Amino acid sequence: MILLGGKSSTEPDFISAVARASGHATLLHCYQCGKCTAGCPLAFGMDHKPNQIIRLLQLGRIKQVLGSRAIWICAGCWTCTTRCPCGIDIAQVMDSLRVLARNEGETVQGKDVVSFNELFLQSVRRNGRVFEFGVFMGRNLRRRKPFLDADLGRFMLTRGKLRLTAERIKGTKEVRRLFSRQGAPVRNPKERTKE
Amino acid sequence: MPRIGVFVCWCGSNIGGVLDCPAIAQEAASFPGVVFSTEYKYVCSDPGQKLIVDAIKEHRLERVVVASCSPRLHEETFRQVLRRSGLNPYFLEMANLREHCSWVHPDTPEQAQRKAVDLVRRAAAKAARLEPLFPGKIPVVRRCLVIGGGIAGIQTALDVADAGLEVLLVEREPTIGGNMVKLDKTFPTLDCSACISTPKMVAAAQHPNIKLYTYAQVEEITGYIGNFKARIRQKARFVDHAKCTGCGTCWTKCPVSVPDDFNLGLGERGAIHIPFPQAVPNKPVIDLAHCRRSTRGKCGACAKLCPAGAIDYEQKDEFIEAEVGAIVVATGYGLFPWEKVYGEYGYGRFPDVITGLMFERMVNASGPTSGKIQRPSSGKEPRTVVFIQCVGSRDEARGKEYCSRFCCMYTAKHAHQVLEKIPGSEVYVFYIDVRTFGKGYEEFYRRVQDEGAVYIRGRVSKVYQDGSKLIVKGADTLLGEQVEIAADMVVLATGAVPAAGAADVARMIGIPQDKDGFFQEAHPKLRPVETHTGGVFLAGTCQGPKDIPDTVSQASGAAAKVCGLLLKDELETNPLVSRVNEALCTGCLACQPVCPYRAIQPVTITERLPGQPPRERVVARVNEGLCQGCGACTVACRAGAIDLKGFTNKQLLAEVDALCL
Amino acid sequence: MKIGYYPGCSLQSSAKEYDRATRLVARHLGIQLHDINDWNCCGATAAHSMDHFLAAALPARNLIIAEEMGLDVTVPCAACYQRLRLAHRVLAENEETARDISQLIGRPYKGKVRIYSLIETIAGIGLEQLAAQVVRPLKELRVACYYGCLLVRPPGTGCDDPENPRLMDELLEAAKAETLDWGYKNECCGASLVFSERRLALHLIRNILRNAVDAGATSIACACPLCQSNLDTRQGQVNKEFGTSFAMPIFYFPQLLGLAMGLNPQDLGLGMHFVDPQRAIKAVSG
Amino acid sequence: MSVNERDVGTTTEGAAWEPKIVAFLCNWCSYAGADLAGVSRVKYPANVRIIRVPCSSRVNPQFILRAFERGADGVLVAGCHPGDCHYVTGNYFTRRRLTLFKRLLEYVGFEPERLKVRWVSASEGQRFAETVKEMVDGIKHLGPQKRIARL
Repeated sequence: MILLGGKSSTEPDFISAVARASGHATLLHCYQCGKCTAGCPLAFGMDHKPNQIIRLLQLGRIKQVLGSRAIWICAGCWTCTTRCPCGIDIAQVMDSLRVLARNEGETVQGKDVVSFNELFLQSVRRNGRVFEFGVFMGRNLRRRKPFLDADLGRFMLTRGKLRLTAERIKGTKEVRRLFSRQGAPVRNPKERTKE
Repeated sequence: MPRIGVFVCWCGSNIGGVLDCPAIAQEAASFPGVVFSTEYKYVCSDPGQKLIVDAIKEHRLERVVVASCSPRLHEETFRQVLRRSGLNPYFLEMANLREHCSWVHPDTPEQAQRKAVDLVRRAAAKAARLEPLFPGKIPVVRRCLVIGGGIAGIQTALDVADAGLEVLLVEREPTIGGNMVKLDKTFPTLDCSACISTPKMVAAAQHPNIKLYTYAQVEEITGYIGNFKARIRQKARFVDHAKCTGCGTCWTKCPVSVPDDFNLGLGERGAIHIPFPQAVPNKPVIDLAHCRRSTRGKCGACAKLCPAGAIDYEQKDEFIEAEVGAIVVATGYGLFPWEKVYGEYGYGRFPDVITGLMFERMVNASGPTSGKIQRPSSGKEPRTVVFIQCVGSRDEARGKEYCSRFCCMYTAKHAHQVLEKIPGSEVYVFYIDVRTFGKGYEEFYRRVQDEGAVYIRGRVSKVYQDGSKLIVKGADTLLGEQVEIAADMVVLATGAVPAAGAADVARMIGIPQDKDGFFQEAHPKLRPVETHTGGVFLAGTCQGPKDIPDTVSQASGAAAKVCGLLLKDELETNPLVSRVNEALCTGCLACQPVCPYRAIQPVTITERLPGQPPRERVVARVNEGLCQGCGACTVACRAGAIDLKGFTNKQLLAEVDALCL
Repeated sequence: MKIGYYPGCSLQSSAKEYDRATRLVARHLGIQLHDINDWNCCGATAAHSMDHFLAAALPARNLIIAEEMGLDVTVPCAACYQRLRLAHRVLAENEETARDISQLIGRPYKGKVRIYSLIETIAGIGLEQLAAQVVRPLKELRVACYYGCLLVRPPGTGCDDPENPRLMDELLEAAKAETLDWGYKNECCGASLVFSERRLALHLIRNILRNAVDAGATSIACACPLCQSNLDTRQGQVNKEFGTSFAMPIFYFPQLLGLAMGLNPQDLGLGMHFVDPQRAIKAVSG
Repeated sequence: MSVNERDVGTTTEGAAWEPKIVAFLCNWCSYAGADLAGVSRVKYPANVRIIRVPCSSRVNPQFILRAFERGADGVLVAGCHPGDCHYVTGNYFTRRRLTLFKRLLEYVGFEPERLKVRWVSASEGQRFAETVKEMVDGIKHLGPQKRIARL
C-alpha cells in the first residue's frame, strides 16, 4: 500500500538528488510507455522493471527503489536512455541510484557488485591502473569462493593474459588526490536548468 | 408504351471481363418497349454520353436504361445527359451490373449472365412506367433562429449576422454566455474565459442584425426548410427591461438569500438577481419561487427602491411568433449527475468533494470565494487535492460509454491552478488515459507535471470522510499497488451529457438523437453540422462533447451552412416525394403518425361530383417542402391513395414481375 | 598520421592480443600510435556506479596529459572510449567539476582533445586505402560485427548510429569479408554483470551467439575487450548452462584486418583465444 | 466448375434448379452495403436480384406477396440498423409491419424462412454477402416455393 497526501512519504531531498544527477525536468515527464523495459536486455531478471523504477521515483518510494535488486542488475548498456521518448537518462538514473544506495548503506541486494567495485577502485587508487588478477583474487576471497572461474584463470594464465604483478604508474599521487574528493556533486550534463 | 433505349456498359473489363455485354444488349432488344439497344466500353465517358444523346435523337427515345455501375455513383451524371437531350431527367433507370453482378460473381459467369439479363429487364420494366418529375421551387425566409446562447450560439449568430442576415438568438437563462462564461481560465493558453467571451456576448447583444431573447424558450417549430415558424415564450422577468437601467439597487437590497445556481450553490443570491456582474443583458429577473412578496405576500423592497420604477410583479409570459428560414441548434451540454450514481464518492454528501465546474467558480476571481481555493466545509485552504478523472465518462456500467474529451485538459488546468495558488500543496490526479488531442495540449499536460502534479493511473475506488480528511482509495495500475491518499479536497471531473431538455428540443424540431442523447449529425465526417432535417443545423456540444476551439469552429461551420441556404433566392425541392390521390383518400389519416417529418396534414376540400351538391371532406395532404421521400406513408395507406413519386406501387410491382419471369 | 593511444588496463592483460593486433595493423597502415604518458585507469566499469566525481575525474587526467602532448586520442576499448567521451562532456559543460579536477591535478584542461574509437581512426585513413592493403581477402569469412553497447551509446557519445552501426562492417567489407545484417549487433552482452550476476550474463551471451548462428555467421568481430572476453571465454559456461554447442570464434576486428593484410596470425594473437579460431582462419587462408 | 453447382438441387423434372431471391434494399444503408460488397469483391451466390427502394419502410407486404406469387423462392428486405435510419424512424415501421406479416405467413402455413428481414449498414458489405449465402443455403434446403400460387 502506497500512502500519500498530507504527511506523505515523499522525500523531496532524495528525489531532487536523483533528479540533479539524472536530468531533473524530465524525470517527471515519464508517461510509462514502457519502452525502456521493452528494450532492456536484463528486465527479465529484475524485480522492478526500469519503467517501474521511474514510477516509484515519481511517487517518492525511496525504500522500495534502493532496496530493489533491479538497480544492481542494470548492466549500464544505455539502451533505455537511447530510446526514451521523454529524454530521460534512465541509465544515469540507475547509476545515481547505485551511488545513493551505497551512500545510504542500502546495498544488501548489490553487495557483490559493491564489493567488486570497491576492490576495483582500491586497485586503481593504489596503482593508478587496475590490477585484474589482484581484483579477481580479492573478489574470490571476499566471497569465500577461491576457485570461482578458476577454469578461466587457468586459461588466461596459460595464454599469458594474466599479469601476476601489479604495475604502478608514476602519477599515483595525482590519482589519489582525485580519490580524496569522492562524493563531490556532479551535475549531469543532460540536466536542463529550469531558469 | 414509351420508346426505350438500353445502353450496356463494359466498364472496361470490370463488367465486360465477366459478362457478355453484346449478348445482354441483344437480349434487351426483345424486352417490351425497347426500340434500341447497344453496348459500349465506357458509357460514362464523353463519347459514351454522346452515344446516348445521338441515340435519343436518332431513335426518338423517350426512356433510357443504362446498365453499368451503381446508380449511387453515376445516376446524376446520366440524368444530366437526358436533360441535355431535352428529356425529363427522371426518365432514367439504371441496372447495376458492376457492384451487384460482375464484381461479386466472377466465378459463376453463366449465372451472372442470367442475373444481368434479369437486372436489365427489371430496369426496362420500371423505365416503361417512369413519369416526368419536376422539382418545385419554394421561397426562403432570410432569417435564422439560433437556439442556445452559449459560445456556440453566440458565434453562429455573429457570423450569420455579419453576413447581413437577420438572427433570432434565444437563450433560456437570464444571461447569454452558457457554460463557457462560468469558467475561470481556459486551457492550454490560460486566457481568462470571461475576458474572451464577454466581449462576444456584448457584440451579440448590440449587433443590429441580432434580436436577442434571454429568459426565453422556443416552444414550437412548424414548417420546413426555408419556411419555418417558431413560437418563442418570453418568460416573465417581473422587471421591465425597457425601464431598468441595471443600477443594481434592487439586487443589493433584496432580503432573500438562496443558493446561487450560477455558482452551483457555492454562493448565495437574492430573489431578484443578475447571474453575474458581466451578465448580458445586465438587468435582473425575479425568481418568483423565492421572492418574499410572492411566498409571504409582503416585502416589495425592490419595487420601493427601484429609481426607474421598472419592477412589475404583474408581468406575464409573452409569446413571439417568427418566421425563419433556417434553425441552428446550439443547446450545449450539462454535467453528468454523479450524485445519483457514485455512492463510493459519497453521493454528494461530503462537502469537500466538488465537481470541476464548482472548482471553476471557486477559482474564479469574480466567483463566490473571490478566487480563493478553499474547502467548502471549513473555508480553509486545502493542502492536498485529489482529482478524479472520468466520473461518468468511460463507465459503461453506470455512466456513459464515451469520452467527454475536455476533462483531461480542465483537470490538468485545475492541477496547475492549485499548485500555483497554494505554494507547497500536493496534487494527485487519478486518470485512466490522459487524452491531450488539441494544439498545445500535450505540452500543457507536461508542464503541469513539471510543476509537481502527480499523475496516478487508476480509477479511484472509494472516497470517505475520516475526521477532517477525505481518504481516497485508489491503485497505481502501473505498479500494481494500492494507493491511499489523505486529501483535503477531492475534485471530480464529471463528464458531459446533453443539456437538460435536449430530448424536448429534438422532438420539437424533429431531429434524431444518438444513443447518448446528443443530436445526430447527418454524417459523422462529411456532414457534421447538418441534420437529416433540411434547414436545421448543429453547433457545439449539443452534437457531442467538445472543447471551446472545436465548438467555435463548428459554430462558424453552421453559420456558413445557414448563409449558403438563406442567400439563395429560392430552393429547389426534391421531386421524389409522396403525393395523395385525393379522390381515393378517405381522410383516415393513418399516414400521418408514421411520417417522421410531420409532412402530412389534414385539409378540408370541397368535392363536386356530377349530379350531387358540393360536399366538404377531409383528406391528407403532403407538404412537399417537408417530405423527404421515405415512403413509409404509402404502406400505411389502406386505400392505396398515397404513392411515392419515383418509387410508385406500379413501378415496384413491375420490377418484381420482371425479376420473377 | 600521428595520434595518442590510450590502451586501457585490459589491453595490458586479458586483452593483450587486441593491443598487439592494434599496434601491428596501425604500423602497417602508417598510423603512428603514441601511448599517452603514464596513463591511468579510466574507472570503467566501477567508478560510475560508485561515485560520479571519480567517474569524471579519472578519465580527465588522461585527457589533460593528451592535451599536453598535443595529441588527439584513439581508444580501442569501448568502455574506456565511452568514459573518456563522457568525461570530456562533463568537463565541457560543468565548470565547477572541471575546475575541481584541474585544481586536484594541478593542470588545466582546455577541452581541445578529440577522442576517437579505434574503428574511427582506422576508417579515417579511407576504405580504399585500406582495401589496397589487402593481400589475403577474407572471402570465406561470414562475420557478424558486434558493436555492443558502449561504443555506440548513449547517442551523442557513440561513434556510430546507435541502432544500426555500420563502421566495423565497412572496414571488414573493405577486407572482402562477408558481413551480416543481424539483430543483436548492438545488444548488451552483460559484461559488467558477469562477476555479480553470472547466470543473467550467460543468458545474454547465449542470445547473442544464437542470433549470430541463426544469421549464418561463422565468426564474430568485436571492438571491446569486455565483449570479446565475455563472448569468447564464457562460451564453455554457456554450453554447459544451456546444453548448447557453440564454438564461435570471437575476433578483435584489427586481428581480421591484420590477417587480410597478410600479417602473421601468431603475431596478431590469434592463438590466444578460448574458442580456437583455426578453422575460420584456414578457410580464409585456403 | 463452380462451387455452387455441387449443391444444386433438382426439380421434379430433373433439371438443375437454382432458387430465385428478390431483395428489397434501402438506398442509404443496404443498397450501399451491397455496393460495398462489390467494391470489396466479396463473392456471394448469384441467386439474388436487387430492387432499390428509398427506405425499407417503402416495402409494402403486397410487393412481397407478389414476388412469391410470381415464383420467387425467397424475399429479402434489408434496411438500416434500427436507430440509424436515414429517415429517422422508417425502419421501426418496417420491423413492426414485417414481423406481423411474417407471423401471418407462418399462420397460413408458409415457411417463414423464405422471408428475411435484415439490417445491413453501408459499411457491412461482408454482412450482406453472408446474408445472401445463408439465405440461398436455407432455401436450397427447403426446395422450390410452390405454396403461394400465381393468382
